[in-house]
Amino acid sequence: MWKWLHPYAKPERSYQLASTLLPWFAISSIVLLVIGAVWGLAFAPAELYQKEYYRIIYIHVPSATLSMSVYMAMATAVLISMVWQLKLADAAAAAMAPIGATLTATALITGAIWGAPSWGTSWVWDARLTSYLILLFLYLGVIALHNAFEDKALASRAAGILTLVGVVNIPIIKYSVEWWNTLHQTATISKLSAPSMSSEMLWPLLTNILAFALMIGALTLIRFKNEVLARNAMRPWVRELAAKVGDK
Amino acid sequence: MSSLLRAHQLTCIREDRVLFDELSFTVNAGDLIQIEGANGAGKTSLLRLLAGLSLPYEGEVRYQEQAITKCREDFYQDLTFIGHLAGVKGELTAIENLSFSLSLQQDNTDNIDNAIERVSLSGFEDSYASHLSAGQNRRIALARLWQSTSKIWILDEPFTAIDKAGVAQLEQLFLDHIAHGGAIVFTSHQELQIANQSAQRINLEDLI
Amino acid sequence: MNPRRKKRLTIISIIFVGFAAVVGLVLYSLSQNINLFYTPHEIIGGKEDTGLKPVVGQRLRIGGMVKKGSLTKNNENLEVSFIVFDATHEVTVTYEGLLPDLFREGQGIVANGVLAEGNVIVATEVLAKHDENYVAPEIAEAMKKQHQKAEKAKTSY
Amino acid sequence: MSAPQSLSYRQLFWQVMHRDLKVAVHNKGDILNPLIFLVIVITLFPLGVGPETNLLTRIAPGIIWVAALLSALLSLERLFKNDYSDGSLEQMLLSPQPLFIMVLAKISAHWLLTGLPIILIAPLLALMLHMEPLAYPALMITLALGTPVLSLIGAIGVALTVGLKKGGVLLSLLILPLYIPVLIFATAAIEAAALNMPYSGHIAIISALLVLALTLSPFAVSAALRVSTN
Amino acid sequence: MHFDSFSDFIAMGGHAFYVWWAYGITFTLLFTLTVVSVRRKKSLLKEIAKRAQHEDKLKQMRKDKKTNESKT
Repeated sequence: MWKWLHPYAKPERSYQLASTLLPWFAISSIVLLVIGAVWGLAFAPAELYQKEYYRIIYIHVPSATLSMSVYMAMATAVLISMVWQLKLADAAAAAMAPIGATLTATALITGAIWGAPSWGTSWVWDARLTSYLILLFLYLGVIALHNAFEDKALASRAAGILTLVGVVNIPIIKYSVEWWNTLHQTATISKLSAPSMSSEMLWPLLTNILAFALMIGALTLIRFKNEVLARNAMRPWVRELAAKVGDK
Repeated sequence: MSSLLRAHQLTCIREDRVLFDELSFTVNAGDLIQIEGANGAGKTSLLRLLAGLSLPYEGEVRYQEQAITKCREDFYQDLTFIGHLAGVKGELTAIENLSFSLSLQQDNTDNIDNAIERVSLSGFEDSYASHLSAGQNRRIALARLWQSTSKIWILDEPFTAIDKAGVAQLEQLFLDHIAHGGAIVFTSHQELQIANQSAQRINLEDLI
Repeated sequence: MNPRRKKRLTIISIIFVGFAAVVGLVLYSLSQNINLFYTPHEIIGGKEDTGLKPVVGQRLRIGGMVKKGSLTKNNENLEVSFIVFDATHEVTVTYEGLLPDLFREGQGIVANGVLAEGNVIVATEVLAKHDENYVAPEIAEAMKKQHQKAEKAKTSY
Repeated sequence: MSAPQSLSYRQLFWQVMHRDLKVAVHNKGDILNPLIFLVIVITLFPLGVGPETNLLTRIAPGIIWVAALLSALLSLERLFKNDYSDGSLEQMLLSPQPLFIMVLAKISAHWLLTGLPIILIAPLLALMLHMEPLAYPALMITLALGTPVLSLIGAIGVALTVGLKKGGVLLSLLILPLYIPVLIFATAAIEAAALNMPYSGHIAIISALLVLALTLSPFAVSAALRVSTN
Repeated sequence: MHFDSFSDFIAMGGHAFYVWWAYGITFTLLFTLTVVSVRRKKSLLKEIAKRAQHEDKLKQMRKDKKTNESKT
């Protein structure tokens, strides 16, 4: 696998690869986001008890599940960079942190807005919500560490250590609703064979999850390209790119 | 015979400035190498790279033909590094400082009075380092060289704040060390006798 | 033993022992059931393993289902009372204030309050607990009909 | 030249800890200040929320734990800062001995100097806040198990920020979120104890956190130190 | 289409406040992140170009110095 990957481990090649992939991700995610939003907001039926405001689920669930996936992806990238000394993995990890933080914030905010009418409170200090808040702080800590060090490689290694320490939190978030009696409900689509949701609601939800995933992919590519540029500022190929912009 | 320590195509970048690019050299037993260059040329950075305290942007440092990141324990067994900062605690006495740093380095702590005597600190053994002068603090740090069992010495400005007699003693120690199959990499701003006689020089400014 | 191998062996054994201990402790604590709320069964009968019952005047959180037809409203103020039940027991909850939107008979709730005499809980906050099921109204309707048909089919035998 | 003397891990641990304790004895302010801070914060509370006994009884566990947490944060910086600025940290990194043992020794010394005094003074503070007498054992147990966790987790944050000029604010951002679980389970345990309910489950979770921190933190700190002394 | 009219759609069965706030904040945040990320590339390249020019100037100066020295 290593040999096959090797050419892509060169910054310039991976920058080009990211550039060719980006439009596909960008276009498909925009299309699916529009479809998903319209489907979820206007076409999906109302829920039996929660009426119309259950529609928040179409953004709450994608941001929440994917913010955890982004964290795991970030931790994987850190691990790869530590084991194989692959600098590009550092760039990928650095690119993902702000995206994960934004999604976590979105999930918390939409959750609070949703909790107000349905539970009767925007916030309770139970296991799920608290551990999820810690996830947001972890993301912010990682971002802060990335910015604290002048040297990018150093910053990545420092942030990487915090990322790996924080992985402990992920299973706690995931299983908190099963381990403790929390106010938060258990997962809706944990069992694919028999999801606890009518199919007219499930399909738009799955569409939205896919749309968010593609959007995260596109954002990661954009930020990854930036990180590669910043980390290879002395390379001739970056200098050439910069010269073109400078001329304009 | 294989080299003791080898710098293999080291590239060092600090704050987006290239200090040196693809620098390679070997340190063999019996070598005395002086690193030269103006302030900010990267002398300290190079020494820290060689000691494995910082990682190069590219390239690697090898101890007995093995990357030092893969054989830290063996390498550090064989390395004595004295940096800019002496690593001497003001709250401890001279002798406590010395015996602690020796035991960290797994060096001999038996004949410790001898080392204290060699650096002319006899009578100050039980004084707190904070009560001693800068030069004396430096001597506490250097005292461990007399007890050192390691082959490779990496010394950043070892002669700073040391008086003439001290410099002469230290130079003699350097010569003894390389004569016994050791190797020394050091930086210095002072004009030294041994440097003229037996040292190889690496000038960082010539490389760019 | 060479230092490198000694170090590795130490690290591996520390990590192994550490994780085993963590797993053991977590499993133990889960068996202790640190509930963030009591069920009616536990308020009346005490916790299963220890038999300890909450005492009158204790602040607690209760969780359970609202019994159908038990909700009574006082028209003059916003005071309500209802019965919360689980598989075996039921307790009464009184509350003064606005109920959340999702609150309805047959639904799960969580209430914070103080235990008063006679297993009555004077709640200071009532929260509706939603389950993981989301159903479109038409489907619910259809399911009900299906159910009724099945019932009818049963009775016609 | 004689043969190198190899230290056993236990000897190394004692030596490093002994040295740290000796250094700390000379800087008495470093030990006393966090403790004085703790006492002052706790005396401020009755003044701030009013001396109503019932209210104080109810919030006592929370106050004591939050104060302990903040005073731990206050004392954390000196864990590696001095060693970093005088170069002795560098010497430790260059030792052929395993770094995680030395790190563990330093953390232990830190806990002996800051965590232990908190535990010793806690009954007095609890008395000042009219804490439920039933809850005293729980308070002591949670502090005994929890304060080492504070030192262990805190060390990771300090190790990451020791080379930075403005590490202070960043340190609290990195560490305080990781302290939340300890705080939650500790106060929950004390509250349960005050109501004469079993709290062994909470204690088990705090113990799990302690073991986890003991297992992971020395390695994370070692890695972090190698990064931040770069 | 679930709703009978556009105003029904906006009203969200009386819960317009919650639904639209949630969607609004989410998409504003994500949009901001996208814009910031895209803009970063331009500013980054400009920075790099500036630094490159600066370095070229330094190199030129050093070269001039050397040639002057060799002349004298």
